[in-house]
Amino acid sequence: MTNKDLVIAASTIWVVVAAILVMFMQAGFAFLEAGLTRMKNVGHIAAKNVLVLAIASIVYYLVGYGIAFGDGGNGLVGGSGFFPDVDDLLAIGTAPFSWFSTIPAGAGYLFQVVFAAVSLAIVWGAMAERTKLWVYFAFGIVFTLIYSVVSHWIWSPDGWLFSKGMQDFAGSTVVHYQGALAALAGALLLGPRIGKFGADGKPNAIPGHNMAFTTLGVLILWFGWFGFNPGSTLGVISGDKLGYFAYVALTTNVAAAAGALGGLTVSWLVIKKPDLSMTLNGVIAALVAITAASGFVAPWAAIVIGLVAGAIAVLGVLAIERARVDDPIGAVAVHGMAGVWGTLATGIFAVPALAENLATGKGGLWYTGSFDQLGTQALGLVAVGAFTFSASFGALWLMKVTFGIRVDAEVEQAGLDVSEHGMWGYPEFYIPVPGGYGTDSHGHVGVAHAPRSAPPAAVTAATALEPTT
Amino acid sequence: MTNKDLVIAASTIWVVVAAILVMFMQAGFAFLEAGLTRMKNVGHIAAKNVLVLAIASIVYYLVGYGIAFGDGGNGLVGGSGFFPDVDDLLAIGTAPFSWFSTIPAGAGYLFQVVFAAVSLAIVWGAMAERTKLWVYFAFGIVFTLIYSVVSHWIWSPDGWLFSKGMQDFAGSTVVHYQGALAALAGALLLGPRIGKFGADGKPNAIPGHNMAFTTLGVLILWFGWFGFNPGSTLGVISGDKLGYFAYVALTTNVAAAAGALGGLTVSWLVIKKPDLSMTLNGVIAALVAITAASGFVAPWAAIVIGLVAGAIAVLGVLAIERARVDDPIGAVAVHGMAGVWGTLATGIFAVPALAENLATGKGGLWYTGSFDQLGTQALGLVAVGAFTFSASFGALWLMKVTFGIRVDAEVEQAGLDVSEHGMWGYPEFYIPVPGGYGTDSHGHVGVAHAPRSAPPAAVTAATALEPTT
Amino acid sequence: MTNKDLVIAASTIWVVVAAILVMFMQAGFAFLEAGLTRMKNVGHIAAKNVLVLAIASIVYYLVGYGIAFGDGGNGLVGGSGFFPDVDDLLAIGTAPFSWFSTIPAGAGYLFQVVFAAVSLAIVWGAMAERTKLWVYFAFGIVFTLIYSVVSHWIWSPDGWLFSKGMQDFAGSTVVHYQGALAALAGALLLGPRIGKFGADGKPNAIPGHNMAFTTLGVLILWFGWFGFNPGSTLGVISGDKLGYFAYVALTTNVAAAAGALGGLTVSWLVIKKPDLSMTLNGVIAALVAITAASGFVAPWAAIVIGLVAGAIAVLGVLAIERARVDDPIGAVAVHGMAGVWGTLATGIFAVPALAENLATGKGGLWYTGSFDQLGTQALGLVAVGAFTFSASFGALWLMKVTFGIRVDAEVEQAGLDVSEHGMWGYPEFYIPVPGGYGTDSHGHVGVAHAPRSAPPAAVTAATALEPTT
Amino acid sequence: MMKVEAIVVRDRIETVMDAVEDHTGHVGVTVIEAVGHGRQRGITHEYRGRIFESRFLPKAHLTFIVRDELAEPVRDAIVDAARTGHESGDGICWASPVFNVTHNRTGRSLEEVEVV
Amino acid sequence: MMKVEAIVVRDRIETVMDAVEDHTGHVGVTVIEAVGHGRQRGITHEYRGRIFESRFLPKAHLTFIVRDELAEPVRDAIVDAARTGHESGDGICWASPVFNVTHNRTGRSLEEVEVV
Amino acid sequence: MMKVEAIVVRDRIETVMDAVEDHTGHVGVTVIEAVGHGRQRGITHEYRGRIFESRFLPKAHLTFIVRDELAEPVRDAIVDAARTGHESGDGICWASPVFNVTHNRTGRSLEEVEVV
Ligand SMILES: Nc1ncnc2c1ncn2[C@@H]1O[C@H](COP(=O)(O)OP(=O)(O)O)[C@@H](O)[C@H]1O
Ligand SMILES: Nc1ncnc2c1ncn2[C@@H]1O[C@H](COP(=O)(O)OP(=O)(O)O)[C@@H](O)[C@H]1O
Ligand SMILES: Nc1ncnc2c1ncn2[C@@H]1O[C@H](COP(=O)(O)OP(=O)(O)O)[C@@H](O)[C@H]1O
Repeated sequence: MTNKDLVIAASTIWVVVAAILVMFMQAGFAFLEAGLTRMKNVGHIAAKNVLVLAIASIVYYLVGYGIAFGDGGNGLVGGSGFFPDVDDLLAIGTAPFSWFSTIPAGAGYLFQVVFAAVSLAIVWGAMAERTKLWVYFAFGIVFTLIYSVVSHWIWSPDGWLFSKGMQDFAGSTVVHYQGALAALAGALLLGPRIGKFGADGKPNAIPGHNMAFTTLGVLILWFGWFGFNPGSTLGVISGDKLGYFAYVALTTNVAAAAGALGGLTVSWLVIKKPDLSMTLNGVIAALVAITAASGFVAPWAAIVIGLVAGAIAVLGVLAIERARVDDPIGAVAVHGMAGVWGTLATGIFAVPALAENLATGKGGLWYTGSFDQLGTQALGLVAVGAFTFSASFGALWLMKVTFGIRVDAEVEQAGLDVSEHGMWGYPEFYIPVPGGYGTDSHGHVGVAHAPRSAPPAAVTAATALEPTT
Repeated sequence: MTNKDLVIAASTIWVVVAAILVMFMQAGFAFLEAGLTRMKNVGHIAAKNVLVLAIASIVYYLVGYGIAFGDGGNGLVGGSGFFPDVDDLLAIGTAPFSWFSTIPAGAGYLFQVVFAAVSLAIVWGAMAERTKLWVYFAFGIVFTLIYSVVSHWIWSPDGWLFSKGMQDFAGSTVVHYQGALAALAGALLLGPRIGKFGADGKPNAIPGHNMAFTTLGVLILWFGWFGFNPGSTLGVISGDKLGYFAYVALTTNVAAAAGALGGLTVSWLVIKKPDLSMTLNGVIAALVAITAASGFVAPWAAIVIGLVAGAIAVLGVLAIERARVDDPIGAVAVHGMAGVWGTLATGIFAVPALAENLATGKGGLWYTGSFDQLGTQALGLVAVGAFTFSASFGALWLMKVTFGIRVDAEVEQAGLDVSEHGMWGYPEFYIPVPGGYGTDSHGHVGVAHAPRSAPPAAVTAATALEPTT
Repeated sequence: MTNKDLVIAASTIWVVVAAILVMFMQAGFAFLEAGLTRMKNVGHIAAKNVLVLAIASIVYYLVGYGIAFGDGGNGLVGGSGFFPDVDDLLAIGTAPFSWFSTIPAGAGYLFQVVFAAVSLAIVWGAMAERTKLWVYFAFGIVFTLIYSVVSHWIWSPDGWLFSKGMQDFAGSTVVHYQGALAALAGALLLGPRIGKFGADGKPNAIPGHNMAFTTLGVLILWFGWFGFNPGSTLGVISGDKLGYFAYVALTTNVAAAAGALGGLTVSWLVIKKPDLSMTLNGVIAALVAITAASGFVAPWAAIVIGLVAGAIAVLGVLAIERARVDDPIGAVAVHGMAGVWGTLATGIFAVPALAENLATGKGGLWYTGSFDQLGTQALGLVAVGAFTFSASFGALWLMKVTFGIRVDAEVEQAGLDVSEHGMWGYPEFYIPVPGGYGTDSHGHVGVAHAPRSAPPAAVTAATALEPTT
Repeated sequence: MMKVEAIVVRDRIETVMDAVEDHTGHVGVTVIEAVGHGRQRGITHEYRGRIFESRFLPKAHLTFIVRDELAEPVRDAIVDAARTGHESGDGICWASPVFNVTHNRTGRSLEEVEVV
Repeated sequence: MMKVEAIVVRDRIETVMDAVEDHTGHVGVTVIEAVGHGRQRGITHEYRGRIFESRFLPKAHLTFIVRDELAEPVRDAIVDAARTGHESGDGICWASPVFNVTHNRTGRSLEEVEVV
Repeated sequence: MMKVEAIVVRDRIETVMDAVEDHTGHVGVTVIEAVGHGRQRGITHEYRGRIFESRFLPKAHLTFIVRDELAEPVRDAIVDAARTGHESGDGICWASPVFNVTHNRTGRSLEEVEVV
């Protein structure tokens, strides 16, 4: 094998491993979100992330990859590589995905599709516990397309924001901010969960049901983020820096650490308790913020970015709640606000030499005294904000006025697990399962649970038709 | 270092990483299975996978690896490499494991042993919630040997099915179908769980106790499968395709995605609900099916294979239940039927150029119009089916008639955690733990649970002998 | 790229992947520990591992890395590399971290910091369920410094124990024994949990609340340990052995397997039940023991080391309890005793050729008949034991006499989740959450839980100040 | 004194308590989780095409120990407040005399304590 | 009317309910989880060589509000159906008069409602 | 026979049982989880700066079926043992006559069984 081939082989190992780590972030989101919501929805919330990954995988294979990275498009959208076949995917650095020259195009698909799936996973956080099942499919497809377009703008060499030198190393804007914009659109159109705000408009606490799950989710995400950011080097050498991904992993790690400390401290100051869910959200916010910056900044700046992001997680969640928006997971604050912060912070703290080495934009305000890069970053945020929010809002609005996007009150009260899927996520706590908890000589007398007089349509439809003998 | 050494170094990284991912699939099985069974057995079901890995690791080191891949055997069984020592394991491409020429023999052990452990993990799915503990050890050893023999047939260059050109890229037949055959033998010999079938023979639903756990299990398995299939390239170059493992990861991913959608859709059509456990099982079935095919087929075929497998998961589970076999996890359908489908589908959809590049068999029916490859695949299924089922059935039957393989009814009712291991998996829901849930001012009045008049022998034996003061 | 560069690239991939695996061990500890403790503390116990990682990451970046590996120090402590900047971290084999010559210094940080975090995670196991929150921060910082000093002694080429040829491949002494020494100091200074020992001094069982969590923790740790030990090769070639990390993974795997079987068997013999928590702890003990030995011993010796360690886990836990020390997780036995065993076992079973190849120490007693290496190992244990135990005890003692390290009895009774963090980890089991379990038509009547007459200061402080309307 | 007991649907617990306090001034109730089977004969539920039947629906059991003259007003307050407008399942309510009602903290008769 | 209460082992709940309905025609019961301590003094349990003792065994508490003349037949049906054949732990059963039994949904006396 | 019922705080359950057995010799009790609302009007609780209020505190409901002459001594034992010294929440205790008390296992009157 030639040395050139060996570099490709090594780069492919790294990128595929990174993609696998990012794929696993779906388990992180599943448990972060399941832990922050209620028992009656646990199966729905967790398993939804399997659907997210499934939908993104298929749609991105069929059209998304071509839209984002296919050769021969323009500044707005890619132009080939739809339904790629075996040869297209084995090719390295040639059409239709000639941008991927250090890895086979198939590895490029793998790495990019898991990013699309992460962005899609974020969307549902703010829409949790009250969205109809069909919306996951319909909007999942729409959003994967929106996502692919924006990722073309910023990451494809043909993209218009790429040409302007926008710095978004691994997607604070592309992945997180976009996901949060759609999440916000969804939360606004859905309205708050029953019981979230009192008659007087005062918010009620609806604490998540399982802090261990949330912790697992956060640690899986931290783990997966070592694929997310360092994998975005797309190879073992970046400019003239060998093993640059290790450096990116370092900035990612210290930022996440600072986010935990920031979230904890600020929650202690503001709400007088070292709140666990906020500390954990601080980690995620910091990881979101460092995502754009991880390849561009010095370690000290990464710590600053993480600390501020940790504070944003706390204050943002409270501010969103004060604005009467019900975002069960805190997606808008943690992915949206921290995504904006990370994108701007890159424009502030980018080290000139690192930007040059990556051949993307220039040094930030701190080093150069120039607002150039910060301006580019802001332009990107505005453009993406306008496009993604309006497209998402429009699509969801259309769905709302046609078939409806919110479940009936009875379904919401009973929980999505039993209403939408026909069975609780923790059945033994709700009904007498043969030989299960609460039957025979076990712990409790199980009771059959169901809305009493007005069972959700979905439940009765299924049960009424069947003879019960 | 020479370029040849560098290729070995890179290949070893890839294969070891893949092996580690596959090892982690034990956590996937632990949570898939624990989630699909009852609270009273949760510790037993989960922790059993640690035993599975332990038994397979030791037995495979001692004899399995030699049976499967040791030099100097015949078409049926390997002939050396038992109890390999330091030098045997550091060697690359020389005796006693000369088949492993791109990686050290120690890396070969690591990659192969985790496959054996996966196959063994599958066995217990259909035997869950009623099997005696000693059977895990006794049959664990027997099955590891059976497995090693069949893996020799298909994957060793000396194996008789290998010489016939059977295509089983990562083991739809070797790993999954075999595991399911033993699982079926076990389920038949054990009989159904108490309460599974009514007096009239009608099946009762015994839903699993934790859909979040099942989701975690599935996502871990999906994650681990990126080691399972792509790792089976055993290196960074396959024929003349550089980084071919990335392509294998791609077919694996789209198949799994299609499996989720297939399982969801078919369950929605057939049982009128988008059942979560069936959707999740659809993913596993698809991954099982694409396992044989992943290196041989085009992406579109991978999607087809996944969709069909998703349907098989739903219909298979229902069919097995209708046949009065109690398979708590759905192992027979998900690993057995989907394993058969995957093996045959490879004979249908194998792309001639890919088969040629891998130097294994030829193109499938779809491309060549020839039934040759399909015939080889079918032959393999029949041979493995006959051998593994009869050997497993025989061994388990012998165990049944000698010491018994099923726990007493009281033990089953009380649950395996307390009866076999002396403590519940969730003690605070069953008994008053000092300072725990239900004591002092906490949530509930704890109650000591135990079968009333006829406590399981194991429980009383331990308690009766001890003074209680 | 030159071949030398390619070796660096490959080594960096391997070491970074290994570091990521080790980082994920925090999730393993989180679930191992959460599973072995009570429901009322679950959030605190799990999320604490996020703090551990955060504190270690920042402190190690600021000073720890320099203390441990910075150039220009002496036998006791490193001398440069504090607050390293971009160039320091991108450098390969030059100041201030010239010891890392096969990977960039940034990769070295990443790999070393996750080890520091593992050691710190161990500390809290024995101190679980009763330690004040501020101690995590204060002692977390202190311990990271202690750890860095000892890791300099044994792993830096300047270290005095390194020069003596002490063999501690991946840290049975550096990481595990040290963590356990601090854990023991903490457990002694804290005293037992309320209810652990009766008035007559007889220990009460306080079983952990979730065996599934514990199993997940153990499987994650086993998984992560494939980064821990094999990653400690720090590259793709060790001496003249290509892909030596695969061999290290093999010894690690068979030892862990033997530990499971050892723990199970011994618990069956000693306490008459195949106890799950002890079987699982057997795996950890074996992994701890093989950590020092993994690069030095033959597979058969790895199995012996694992079996003995499994027995140590059981007998050690019982002995510690008999000594009236309350160690909820078994950290002292599993990390301390097994760490000592592993360190000594290396001095017994080290294969001369492997020691020579690694250029560290010499062959063990078994092969050479000489007590030399064993003596060096014992010296290391005594020195580290004296230093780490007294430093930890001193620091914790100071904290105890100044601000106090143990929570009030009311706080401990109510649980750390609600008292320290303001919310239970499983709120729906304790209080009526809007729309949650136990409200409306759901399973149970929720009750507000709180200590009745003497609510913990922390709880009332927060609630009393707020108007309740 | 009189013990007034009631079986009500769970989401009416607080409504009933409030009604009793508002209409009669009585404070003090003990609530127990219950499941009931009445004319409304339970529910069926489906999973994987299989039917789950349960003969029980979740209810709460309320106990009010009240002065004799309050028994009827308390009963009336309960019955009104427990009514949900659904077709069935609202439960029942009854009274019975109890003796020696003692307040644990003070060891005195509850009637005396309440008057104070 | 009469209130017939019974403490039974949990897996006899449905058997007892069915026996009451079959033998007396009475429908309507409220079930509460209970734990009991009687002549059978609880169980011991072992973990890691340590003994767990519990003085309680799981039971269920059943309440039937029945017409006066049904009190005895209902009692008989319960006692027979609650018997498990085990050596102990089958529980007890008793009756007491209750007054003002009201049906929450209709606000009428339960006796009237039942007749209808 | 008499039924003596008591509402007590949960950590006094065993103390009360022991007191009853020690002072009166009576064995046999059924315990039910309850939540109560009395003069002590519940607790508040905070999370993320929001207040959670609960009007209920956890209690246990104890039922002792005793021979008539034991009703008063049992009551006294309960009241004494239930007293925690806290400012409120210790609960109450009362008695009422019950009839036809039957022992399920033997089908005989409980009084007879107990004498044996
Ligand atoms: N005779 C009875 N004895 C005890 N509990 C009863 C009786 N009748 C009704 N209940 C309780 O009241 C609840 C509601 O009764 P149900 O007959 O469903 O009301 P409705 O007549 O309004 O339909 C039942 O679930 C049960 O708990
Ligand atoms: N005197 C009593 N008062 C209240 N409950 C009682 C009484 N006697 C028995 N019980 C209840 O009945 C259950 C069974 O009583 P037990 O004495 O074990 O029955 P047996 O006499 O058949 O052994 C007890 O667990 C308790 O719940
Ligand atoms: N009138 C009543 N009816 C029913 N239960 C009552 C009544 N009064 C008190 N209780 C029960 O007793 C418990 C303690 O009562 P509380 O008024 O708090 O006691 P204290 O007077 O000692 O403060 C309550 O939580 C409730 O369960």
